[in-house]
Amino acid sequence: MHIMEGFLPSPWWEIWFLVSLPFIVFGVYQLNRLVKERRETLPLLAVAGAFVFVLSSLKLPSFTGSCSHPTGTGLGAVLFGPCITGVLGLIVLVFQAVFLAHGGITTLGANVFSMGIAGPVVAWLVYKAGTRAGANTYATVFAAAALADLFTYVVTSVQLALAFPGTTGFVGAFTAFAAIFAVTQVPLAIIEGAIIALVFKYIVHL
Amino acid sequence: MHEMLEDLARGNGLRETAPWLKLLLGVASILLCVSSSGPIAPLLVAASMSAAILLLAKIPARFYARLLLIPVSFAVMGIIVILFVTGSGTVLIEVPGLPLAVTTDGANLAILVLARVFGGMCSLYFIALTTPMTEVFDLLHRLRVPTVLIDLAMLTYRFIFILIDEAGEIYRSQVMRLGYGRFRESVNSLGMLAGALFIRTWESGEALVMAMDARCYDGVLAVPEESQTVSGLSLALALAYLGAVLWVSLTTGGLRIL
Amino acid sequence: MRTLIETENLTYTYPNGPAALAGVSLRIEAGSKTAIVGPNGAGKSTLLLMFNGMLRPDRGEIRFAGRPIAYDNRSLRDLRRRVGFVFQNPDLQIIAPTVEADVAFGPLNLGLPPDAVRKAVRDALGYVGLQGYERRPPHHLSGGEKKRVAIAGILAMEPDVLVFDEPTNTLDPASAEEVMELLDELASSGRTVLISTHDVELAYRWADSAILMERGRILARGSPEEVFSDPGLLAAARLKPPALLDLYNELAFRGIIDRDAPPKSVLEFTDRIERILHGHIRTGERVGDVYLCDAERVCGDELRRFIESGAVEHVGAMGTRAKEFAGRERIYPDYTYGVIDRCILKALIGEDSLIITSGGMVEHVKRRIAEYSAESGQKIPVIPVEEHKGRHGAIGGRISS
Amino acid sequence: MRTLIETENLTYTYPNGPAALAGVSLRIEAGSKTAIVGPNGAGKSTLLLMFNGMLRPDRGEIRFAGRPIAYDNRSLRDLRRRVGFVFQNPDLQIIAPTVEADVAFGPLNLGLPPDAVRKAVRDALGYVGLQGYERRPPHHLSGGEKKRVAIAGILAMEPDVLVFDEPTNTLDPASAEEVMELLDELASSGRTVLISTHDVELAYRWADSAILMERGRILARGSPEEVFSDPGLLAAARLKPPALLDLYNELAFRGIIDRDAPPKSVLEFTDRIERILHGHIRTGERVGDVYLCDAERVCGDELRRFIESGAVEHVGAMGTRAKEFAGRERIYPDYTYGVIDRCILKALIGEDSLIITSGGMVEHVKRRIAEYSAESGQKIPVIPVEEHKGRHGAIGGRISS
Repeated sequence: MHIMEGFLPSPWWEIWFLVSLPFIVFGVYQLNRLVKERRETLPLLAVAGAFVFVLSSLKLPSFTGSCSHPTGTGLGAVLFGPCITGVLGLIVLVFQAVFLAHGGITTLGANVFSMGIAGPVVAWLVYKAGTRAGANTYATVFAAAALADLFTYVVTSVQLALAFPGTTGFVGAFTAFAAIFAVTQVPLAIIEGAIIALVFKYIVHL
Repeated sequence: MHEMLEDLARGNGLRETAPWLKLLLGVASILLCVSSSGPIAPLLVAASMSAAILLLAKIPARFYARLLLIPVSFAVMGIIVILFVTGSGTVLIEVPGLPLAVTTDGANLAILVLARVFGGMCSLYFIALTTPMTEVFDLLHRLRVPTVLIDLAMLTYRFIFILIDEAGEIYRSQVMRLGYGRFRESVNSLGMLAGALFIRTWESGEALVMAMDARCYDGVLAVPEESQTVSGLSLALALAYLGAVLWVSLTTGGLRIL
Repeated sequence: MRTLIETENLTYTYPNGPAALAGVSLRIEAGSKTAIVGPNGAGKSTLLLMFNGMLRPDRGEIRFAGRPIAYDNRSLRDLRRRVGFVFQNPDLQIIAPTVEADVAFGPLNLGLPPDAVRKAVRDALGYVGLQGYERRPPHHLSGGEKKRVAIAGILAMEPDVLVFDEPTNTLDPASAEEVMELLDELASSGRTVLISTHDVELAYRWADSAILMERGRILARGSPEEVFSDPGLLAAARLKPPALLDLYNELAFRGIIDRDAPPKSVLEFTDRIERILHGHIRTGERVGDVYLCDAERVCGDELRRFIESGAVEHVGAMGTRAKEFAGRERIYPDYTYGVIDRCILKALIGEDSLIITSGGMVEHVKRRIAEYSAESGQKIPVIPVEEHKGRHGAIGGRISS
Repeated sequence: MRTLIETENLTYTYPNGPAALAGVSLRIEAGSKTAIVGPNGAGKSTLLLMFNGMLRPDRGEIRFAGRPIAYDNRSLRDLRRRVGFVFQNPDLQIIAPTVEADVAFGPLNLGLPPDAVRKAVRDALGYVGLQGYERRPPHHLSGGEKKRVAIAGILAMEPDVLVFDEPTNTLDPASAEEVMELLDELASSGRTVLISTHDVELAYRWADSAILMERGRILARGSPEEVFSDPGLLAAARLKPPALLDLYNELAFRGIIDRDAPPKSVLEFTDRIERILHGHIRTGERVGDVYLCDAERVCGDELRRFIESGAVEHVGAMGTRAKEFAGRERIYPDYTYGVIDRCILKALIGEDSLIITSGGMVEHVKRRIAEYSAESGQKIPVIPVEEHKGRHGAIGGRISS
């Protein structure tokens, strides 16, 4: 769920840039080190980024939304760690803004935080917890993908509610944003969880 | 499957203008929109950016009209919430039976946010439709963005176009075999597509590593070079325009429609 | 013949590209083998994608079986079931993790019951000669095998029309011949087969109707002999004439050979030159025999013994099933394509050969050799090889004809 | 000739696959044009990947310029600079977002200073005829253009050896001819060129040395005439003989033509048959002229006027630069490949033609036609077309020869 250009007023868009910045800076630092050690990381990360972009620009059946990033990047988080994945999320979000008009430039900070950092971290945690608990792999993957999606949408609702608390205050505004976007985002999260589980099954099959 | 704004940017009427000037104009307009406290300045930006896109960059009007529809669903849902959570001011409309009402404050804020989104999106389209991404890489390089970030972005850029073609082809072949019929089959088809694409991605990655090795990769990627010279006149015009918008923004900041 | 597909003045332009089709009108007859020939970018694929409604023309009309194509979901599904499309790159068409699952994709989407799906998969894999490949991941197959899986995936939906975009691209000659032979079998079973290609040689040998395209227009259409005989036309389409046709044209320019029907094969060409030199087809002391056997009616062991005894000098296998039979019985054919012509050529120089084939193609071989014998005045004996139960060494009991 | 690459008993097995190479020993001479020919899966690509150290043999040794290949990073970089590798699929070889940045990739990584990189890029793009493409993104190019970008990217590193894996696969005939012509130009400038292919026709026309592979082994090596004349050998490698060679073999079997050197081109074949029939090459009332011009020394406008005046019936363009010149000057050549042979064929039937070429190829044309004249006994006049400044209509002032 991309927040579009112009939607977040000052100072909120600046704040979200500042929140995302340390993750990205640390990610770039880690990336630099990793690429120096193993040069083949760069091309592999690049194709992973392209995959996330293409996956997220596919239209899901019956809904006007699109597959969001947390699951694609969640996979990246398992492979490369959450901070490098944040860098990947940043690049993909910039391309989405200028190629497909999804998202925007001032809202990049907020979107990077919700889709490039918060979501993947949840995916990563759920996946780790699931495998450690010895749960069914597909169920774990489904849960990781769906929860990451849901968490992204919750974070986005928080971001919107903070920017537009109205007269009802943060809690009221959050409830309102969360409720209205739930119409598209909750089914989307479930479908995406199912699809990612299918993909996982597909890959394991080979 | 998707029309990429990038493809139109290649043939636009402002292709030869220095990318940094276009980016300066676009980004500054966005900032003016978001920081404007009244709706007039963002609407002025929307109008002038649209004019530049249609008249100077010569983007087909029908295509541009369709672009303007992309943000509508998000904007509508967001605006509805803003309308109802902002409760102060005179009540304009009441929803019978529910504690929901639209007040003047809510309506004014909604109009302001809509204007900002409209102005911001038009400015974003201006950047996207006049400046191919390849020209931005050069600018990022000059702005001392870390090389590893630019390298990663350039490689990702290249492979987006390869994978999107492949995804389109796989999608077509599934449709021809009657995939995406009912809901259940749609989810199944999409899962297969994503899985097949993942395998293709993995193979592309391995091939890319090999291609780079075969060409003596030693950690350097070339950044496409772009001409960066700008005539004094166009720079002056751009600055004059931004100044005018700023003036409008400051003088109309307190203005309220309702 | 009945017209199956008809287009009228189709135009199409991709978003912000030049015109891909600029007024294309054509007719495809039911049961024909049509080749659409042109260089890359001529609009061949764009045109093919319109035949099953994947692209909708900007202007113009497409009629399928007399009725204009409708673009509602239901009509499109029906059309796509009837017009099967095989892509150029099988890697992007085969998407399921196993061969079986991939071939089942279409039938499942058609909503067939599980038993019918299983049967459709088994039949389709049998047709393309890939029994036993069910559980394999498509990933590890060779290019030719992948192509056949892609074809099986389409066949499983039992379409009336089969459309192939560049069927032999990237395949090596043996795999390409196998695929073309499969296309021949499909056509001979009554289906309408359509291919696009930039390989004039292939179109010339295979098609009974050719359409030459360039820059979104049709430059010529008609029989391959008509269309490809004009070097100017081929040059305009940035294509190369087939080597034999090229040689024929040059010989005709020099007045060495009469300009009438250009020879389609090495056999015809050799005969033409021999006639010019000697007035008739000469042979050695004797004409060789052509033994003919039906792979479905013969015992592999006996056939192998027959071949190993040295009774014939050359062995040819025709058709997917015959080749599969040969592979199973460890018989290694010398010829796997152009088999009849090869064996006639050998007979004319006094050498004996054996053709292994199956089903309706047995009669086809007899007919073709009889025709040749009548035309050339050189009677070539065709000796059916059948199994005589109970008698030993029965195969190859020479029957004078 | 000096041996440049030598392998001894190479074996290689992919992880959990059958043996890809099973003892390959060969020698590649410096400056040769070698074709490694075999079906898909014969081990061609595996072998090629060893020449620049991308794969390391399980057993056996590869020597480059007399020294065994070392596999430390430094030696590998040096080897890969000297042995350029052009992959089959240009999409997977082109790395950067624009043509210019991609061609600069090699030189930059070699550590050249910026000016040298710029010069290398300009030269390489000029060589493959893609000036003006610098800023284009690769995904907007045609298949043939992508291939040429991939080649430019390798040329920019100035390698001594160029290795091409299936150079014409998926290209249409015109693009394929352009690429093969480029390979010819590269070889004539002294580089060693190696290709792998399953197209015997192509290898037969192009190579001066052929290596036939199947199942990881070398079946035969030698001149293309030797290697491809044996139908049994080609059948063993599951390949098709070139159509002309096939026809030649059949004519020889029938005793119509002498079995000595098989003809390599339509021209040679036509002459051979004419000699059999008439004892010598006949021509019409007169022999046509071949006008010859150097694209770098002639003014496009005058040349176009000369052609439009109808002074010649056919125009051929040879080489990347000549074709680029023709495109720029809106001259549409009838022949873009096999140009010399075509023009000789036309001269023999009394028609005049013009060859546009450039650089060292001007002399090559003269030599080739003189050779043909000497062999055939038919003198074909070659008339240089040069620009005479100041005089009007100077081009085409007929010079009797």
